[in-house]
Amino acid sequence: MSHLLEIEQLSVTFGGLHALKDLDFHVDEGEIVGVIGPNGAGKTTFFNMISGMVTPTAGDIRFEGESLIGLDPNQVTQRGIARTFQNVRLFANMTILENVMVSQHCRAQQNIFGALFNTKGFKEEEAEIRRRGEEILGFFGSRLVGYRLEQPASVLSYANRRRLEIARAMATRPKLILLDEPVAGMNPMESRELTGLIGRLRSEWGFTIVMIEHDMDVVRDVSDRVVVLDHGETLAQGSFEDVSTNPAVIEAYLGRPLEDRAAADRPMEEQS
Amino acid sequence: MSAVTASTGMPTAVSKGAFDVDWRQIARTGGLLALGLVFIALTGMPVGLDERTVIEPWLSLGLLSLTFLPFVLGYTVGHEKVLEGVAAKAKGARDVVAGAAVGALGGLGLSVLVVLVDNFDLRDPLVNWSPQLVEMLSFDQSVGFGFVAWIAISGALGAAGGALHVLPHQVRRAVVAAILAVLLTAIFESFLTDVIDQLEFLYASRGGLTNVWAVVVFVVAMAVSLSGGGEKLGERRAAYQAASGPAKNRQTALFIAAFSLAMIIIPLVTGKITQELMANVGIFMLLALGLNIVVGLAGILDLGYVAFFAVGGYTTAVLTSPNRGPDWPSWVPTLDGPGGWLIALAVTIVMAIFAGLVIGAPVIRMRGDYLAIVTLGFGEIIRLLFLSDWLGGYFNGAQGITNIPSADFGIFEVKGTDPRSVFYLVMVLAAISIYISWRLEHSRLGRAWMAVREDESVAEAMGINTVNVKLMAFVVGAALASFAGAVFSAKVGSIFPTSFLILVSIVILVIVIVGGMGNIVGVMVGALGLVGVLGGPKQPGLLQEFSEYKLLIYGALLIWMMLNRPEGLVPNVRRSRELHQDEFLQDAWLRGEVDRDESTTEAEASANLADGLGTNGGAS
Amino acid sequence: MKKTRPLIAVLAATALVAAACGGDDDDSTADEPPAAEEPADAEEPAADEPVADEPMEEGALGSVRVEPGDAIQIRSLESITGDTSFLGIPNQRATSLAIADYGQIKGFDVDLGTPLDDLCSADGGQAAAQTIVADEQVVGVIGTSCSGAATAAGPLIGEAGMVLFSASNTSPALTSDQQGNAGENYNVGYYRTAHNDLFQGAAMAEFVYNELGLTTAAAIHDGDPYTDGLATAFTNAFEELGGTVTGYTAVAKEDTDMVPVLTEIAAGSPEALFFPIFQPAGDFIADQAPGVPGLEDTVLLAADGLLVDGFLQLEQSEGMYFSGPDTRFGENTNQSTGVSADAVLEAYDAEYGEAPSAPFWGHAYDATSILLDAIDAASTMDGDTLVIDRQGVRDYINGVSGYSGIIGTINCDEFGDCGSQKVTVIEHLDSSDIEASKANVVFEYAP
Amino acid sequence: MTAAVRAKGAGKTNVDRFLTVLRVVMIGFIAISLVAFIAQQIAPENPFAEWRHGDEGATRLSWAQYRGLLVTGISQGAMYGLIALGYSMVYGVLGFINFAHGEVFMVSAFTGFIVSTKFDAAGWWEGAAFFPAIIITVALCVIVSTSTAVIMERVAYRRLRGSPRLIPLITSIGVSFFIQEAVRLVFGPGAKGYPSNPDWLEERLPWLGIEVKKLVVIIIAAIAMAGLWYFVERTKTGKAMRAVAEDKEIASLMGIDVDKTIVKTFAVGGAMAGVAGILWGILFRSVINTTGFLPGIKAFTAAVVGGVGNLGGAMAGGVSLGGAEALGPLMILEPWGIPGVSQLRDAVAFTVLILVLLVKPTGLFGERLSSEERA
Repeated sequence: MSHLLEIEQLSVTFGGLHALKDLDFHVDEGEIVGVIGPNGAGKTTFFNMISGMVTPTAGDIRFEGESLIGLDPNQVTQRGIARTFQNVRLFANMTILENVMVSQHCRAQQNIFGALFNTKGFKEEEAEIRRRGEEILGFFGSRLVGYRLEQPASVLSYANRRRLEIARAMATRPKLILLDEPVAGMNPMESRELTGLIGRLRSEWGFTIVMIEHDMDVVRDVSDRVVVLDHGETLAQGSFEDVSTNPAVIEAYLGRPLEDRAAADRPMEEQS
Repeated sequence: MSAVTASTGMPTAVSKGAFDVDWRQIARTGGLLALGLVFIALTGMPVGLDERTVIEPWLSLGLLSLTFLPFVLGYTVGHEKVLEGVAAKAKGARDVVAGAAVGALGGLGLSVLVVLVDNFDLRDPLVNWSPQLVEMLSFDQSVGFGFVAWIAISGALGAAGGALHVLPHQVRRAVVAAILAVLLTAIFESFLTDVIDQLEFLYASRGGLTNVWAVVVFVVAMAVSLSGGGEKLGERRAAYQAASGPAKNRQTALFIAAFSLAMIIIPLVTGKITQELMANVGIFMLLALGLNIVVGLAGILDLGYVAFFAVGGYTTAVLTSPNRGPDWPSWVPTLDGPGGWLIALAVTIVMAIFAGLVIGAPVIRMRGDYLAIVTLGFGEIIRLLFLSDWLGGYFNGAQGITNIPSADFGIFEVKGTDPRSVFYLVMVLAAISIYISWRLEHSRLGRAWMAVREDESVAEAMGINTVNVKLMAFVVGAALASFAGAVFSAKVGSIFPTSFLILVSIVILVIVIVGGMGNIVGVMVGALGLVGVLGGPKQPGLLQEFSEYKLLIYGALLIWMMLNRPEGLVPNVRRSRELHQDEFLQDAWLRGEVDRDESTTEAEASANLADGLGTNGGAS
Repeated sequence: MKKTRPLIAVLAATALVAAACGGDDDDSTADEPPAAEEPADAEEPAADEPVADEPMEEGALGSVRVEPGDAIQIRSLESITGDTSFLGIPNQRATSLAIADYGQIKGFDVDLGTPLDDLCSADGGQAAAQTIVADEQVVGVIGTSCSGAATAAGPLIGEAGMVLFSASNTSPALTSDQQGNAGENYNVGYYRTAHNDLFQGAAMAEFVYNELGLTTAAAIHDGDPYTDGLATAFTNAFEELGGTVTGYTAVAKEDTDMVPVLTEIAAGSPEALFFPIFQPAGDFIADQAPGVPGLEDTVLLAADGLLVDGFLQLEQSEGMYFSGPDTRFGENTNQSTGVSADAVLEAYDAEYGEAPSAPFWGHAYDATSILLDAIDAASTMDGDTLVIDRQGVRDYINGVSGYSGIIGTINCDEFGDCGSQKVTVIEHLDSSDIEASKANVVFEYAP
Repeated sequence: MTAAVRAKGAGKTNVDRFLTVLRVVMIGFIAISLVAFIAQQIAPENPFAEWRHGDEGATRLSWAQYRGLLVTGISQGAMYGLIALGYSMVYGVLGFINFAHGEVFMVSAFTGFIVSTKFDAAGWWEGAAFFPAIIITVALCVIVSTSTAVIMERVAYRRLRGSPRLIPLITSIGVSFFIQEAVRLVFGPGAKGYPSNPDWLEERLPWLGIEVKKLVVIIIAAIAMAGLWYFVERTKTGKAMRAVAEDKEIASLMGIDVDKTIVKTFAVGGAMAGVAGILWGILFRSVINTTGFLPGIKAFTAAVVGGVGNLGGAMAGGVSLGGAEALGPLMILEPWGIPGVSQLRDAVAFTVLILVLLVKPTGLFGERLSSEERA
């Protein structure tokens, strides 16, 4: 059978450094896959490549059977892959509602003339975009709705920014969502709550999810399957239990000096 | 740096003494003032503007150019920025002393200058190093008199500026308002008498407010201000801003209706000078509205915007003038007669859109600052092509296209000799432009522009085709500029490549920035204030006397705005947030507003802050 | 918010004043513009005249009434700021001097008002003209400095019944092609004392072909309508005489490195190179031309744009020829004021502390005195009031013939060309004695 | 940035296709022009010759004329290169285009004018006295231009650190206009002429036929460039500059005073522009308040052509641009019979800029920017 996302022999180099090497990977519809690995393992690069922000040096990425290589990020999103960012990147000066509305851009049809002449179709679509935006925000409880709708995203707390980022990704109506450290910086209570939400993302909204996460509790709670990356290579795959007992994985997490990781992590932050 | 007494909300009369001031700051400000005054004197402003009387017979515009700075700096040197909740310095005699000291130091600069000019001849490099300068600076008296006089005058003005702090808030405002009222009534003499002939009684026969009327205006303005006239307006504005929903819509509609009515009535009662002025303002308003979409909404710094103005102007000229270049094939019609201009306008818009695509496509993927220079290059290329002998057979090169007919609508004819008709046409087009800007800003395209402006790569990742969206901004901007071009060629009746210098792009940019990027009202205010008062690149403004110093003022204004008020006079809420992001975050943090309804830890708040700062630098 | 409050107060105050003062006679002002709403019973002729209440004999353009104690209004519209102010300022000053020398007309003073700026551009000219025509008391305008400004100002001023009298416009389009055909931008009511470009072009061509005996020439302009027009006039005339034009090209005003353009010219090996442009581009051409292989022996020629002290003082300008209006005014005396050219120059120096920076001051002086003569001739006294017939002013200027002015004998043709139409060519010999060079006329052209 | 690394294939949009066509057309046009030019130069009788002004046929240039063009292009380009160094360094460190850098150059040329005319009046601008006079003049020019650049940074740019990057760019446009206008008002409009150079500067070298002054310009530019290279690559301050350019935060953690280093960067850029200014004065002997504007923009173009942040590239870019300007109109446009090609010289310069950014956005010799600037 064909997978939703299928990655073959994916490699990328930055100035001679192998950020990813011969990576094979696949996600099936409805799965939640956790991607873990020490800092500098190439996780974010991996996401950047899927979302079209970095072009791989070799290999292929197929989504629903079609290759994504050479597509612009917006085209990838158009095909149905949305993402969040490790270092939360909201449109800080747009309102919360606008953040969610603007992300529906590629799902809207109305053109400039509709806007100019305020046609029926335009009004309906705007209303629909708005309604959908509010619906998505409502998914996160009362935090992002009500008076908050018209507030700039910059006033939100860190945790809420993370939530809004997820909402924004949901608004692009994807089939697959890539979550980059969704609970980073949250307190245990908040991250527990978000873990539940991630599960509901699949059960209620039908999204397939690939998630980079350092918080092993979260990974264990929601992942159907876990992939461990190290030095740009797949170290292990399988259920959380299998992986967590894999000696190579333990070695990778514990056996390396910290400085090394930090240095290796740098090139990947460059895509801004 | 002492004397920090707790602010109790009221000015504390007690202070540690009149001379307990920050002498270093005074020396610095005074030195700067002296340099500034000497610079102004050497630019020739005082002598050049001496002919123009402000208040007959003792205050000329030239004198004013030297005297306003001591006053302003005298005010600011005593002025401490008061942060909410942070202790402020006590007000009192020390403000006056500081102001006087600064003023006197500045005056000393002029005093020294007058002695130097009198004794040494440096006229060779410095053209304004002239006997007239000595004459002016010494008030036709001896040089020694001038020396003493400037220290005294400037010191007194500085003291007066400082003394403003001592006055109660309300009185201070009234005094400033009254001073401004007198100066504005005097400076806008030609405008006011053009609007209402009968106002001439205010002025002396050779120009300038008479002493008596100056006093009357001062008193009246002061009375109005004290009676709270200004406050009410302010309250109305605040109330409007606070309103929302249908109430706000109703008020907006009311405002628009009142504004449109004013726009229809004003040209009927004013004279030709004002009508011409407003027609020119309107053309620049059209241009600025277009650039506002590109720079203000989409965040693309286009320095070659004049290219679209030129394309618009030339297309209309070619399509309507019998005097276009001889090489045009005969199937390109000459559209004079009723309706011809409208057809030409339609073609012009198409051409501008085409130009927008052709210029936009190569530059749209470039970094913001590269894009700025490359568009500037494109602006020059377009002008050079219109100027060139190569295409001279089409555009007549340097000779330009002349005899462009007026815009004839059959029932209504818009011609340059009748500025009122031009004004009406411009206003109709401006209304269309405003409508387009407003509709687009609140559509999905507008949201996409904002997203691109905020963070292009995230916008891209959110499924926005940034290239198309930016290109669209370029094209819409180009189309709006072509409106202005079409009116311009019909208005002036002839069109030359010299009307499309880089300078025009810069002036339009200054309008957008001074008015407030991304804000339609701001752009209108900017056009009115800059082109209306100072004048456009080749258009005189109300202050015709300033035309020699116009560009200097434009440059200075641009720097000042960027340093102190990058969001413009009438800011776009969002844009100003963006430009002051760090401050906003700090304020929010200080006030603990980061997140009241949630258990916000300190670490979170600071992460918040750091994050905000991070995105600030990262956007490009 | 705080900062804007005073402003609002001012606006409010101004509005109050405006309302208070404008209220009582609002109606009368509102009707003044000859718009459309006026009831059909108005029988007055062409509503443009505000005080045409007395049915007196007047021309088709109406008349101006100057009440006792008022002054006759004329205006100056020259380029007085920016790069071209060197051209406009002497014109404006000479106009003031002429008015002072002329004295009163029938007991009335002449007032020049605030000098206006044409900004050397069409839009600037139009805006300034709009200011002028807003005052219906204005009879005539001395200006503009630049032909482009006249193109836009002409129709406005002509339509208002005034005259526009320029001292330095030279574009043929503004008057005629000298063959009896009106130029594209000719407007009734437009006159000038400056020569027509076609004259100067022909003069230079004649000089090069007949006097110097050269048969090949090239021309360079700088994208200014004036220089382009003159260079074209030269090449056309030169070819008509039988010469060969080996190159016609242009530089940009800001260019400094002229080697490429000169190499382009050198490829045709012309014997003469005519570049009627301005400083600073002209400096660079004069400086670099002798160093370009192929142009070592080429004769360099320029026109009045470079016939300025700053250029003549440069060593590299030695040996060049310059065409321009005949500035050997010498003993020429303006017949209306009785002041000689030298006396005007003296007065100019006394008043402004320097010599005129461009050669058209004499043209401005004569233009002003002719206009004042015309006003004198076309005005009648109605009681104490002076009535100036606008059409009469034009008729008078149209009929000017054999007028002796500072620039020589002035005759106006039917298209407003009133110049003495005498162009001279000088040879510049010594950059340290430019006065001698200016007087060293080697060719005169006066058809 | 995404455009630079895109692989061919699926994601092509209409804009991409248009750009591809544009690249092909532009390069093709240049290639055909060059072929036509060469053909026209070699043989007057060939199909290409008819492209030219109809009956006149092809005109051929002599070797001396080529040499003249080349020398003038290189000397002009050397000055662009010197100015471009300032752009490049500031861009490297602060990541914004200092639009007003051209005015620093103009201010220097103006100082040169004032000082040299004073020396001339005292009889020092010829004979043996010329050497001390010119040295003093150069020193003064460099001092004035350096101070201008430093004051500019202090007054206009320092407060803008960390604001969105278009803000300082817009400010610098204001600074540029302000300085231009201030100079015009204070020193008067119109071109100011330098005194005549001593005769030996105007002469040509016997064996090369190059004017001495152009050779001097090229040599001094080369020396200044070498000095700068040494300064940036070898001295402590230079290393600090590179560190700040790479990452301000880390540099300050390393104990580098970032503010001071930025001031030094402006100063060094200003000094280079100062040298260019006085060379300009000697070469063209004329200065006007707008002297700095176009050369400034062209110098930026040169910096981009060579690769921003790359000092050697700035110089190479300057010379390439100077050469393109001198030869381009004649070799690219003239073969098609376009009249008045020199009028289009600036258009050619800007087209070079556009072409470079379209074909090789990192410049001919590659950029050296910090990571944050590369976005």
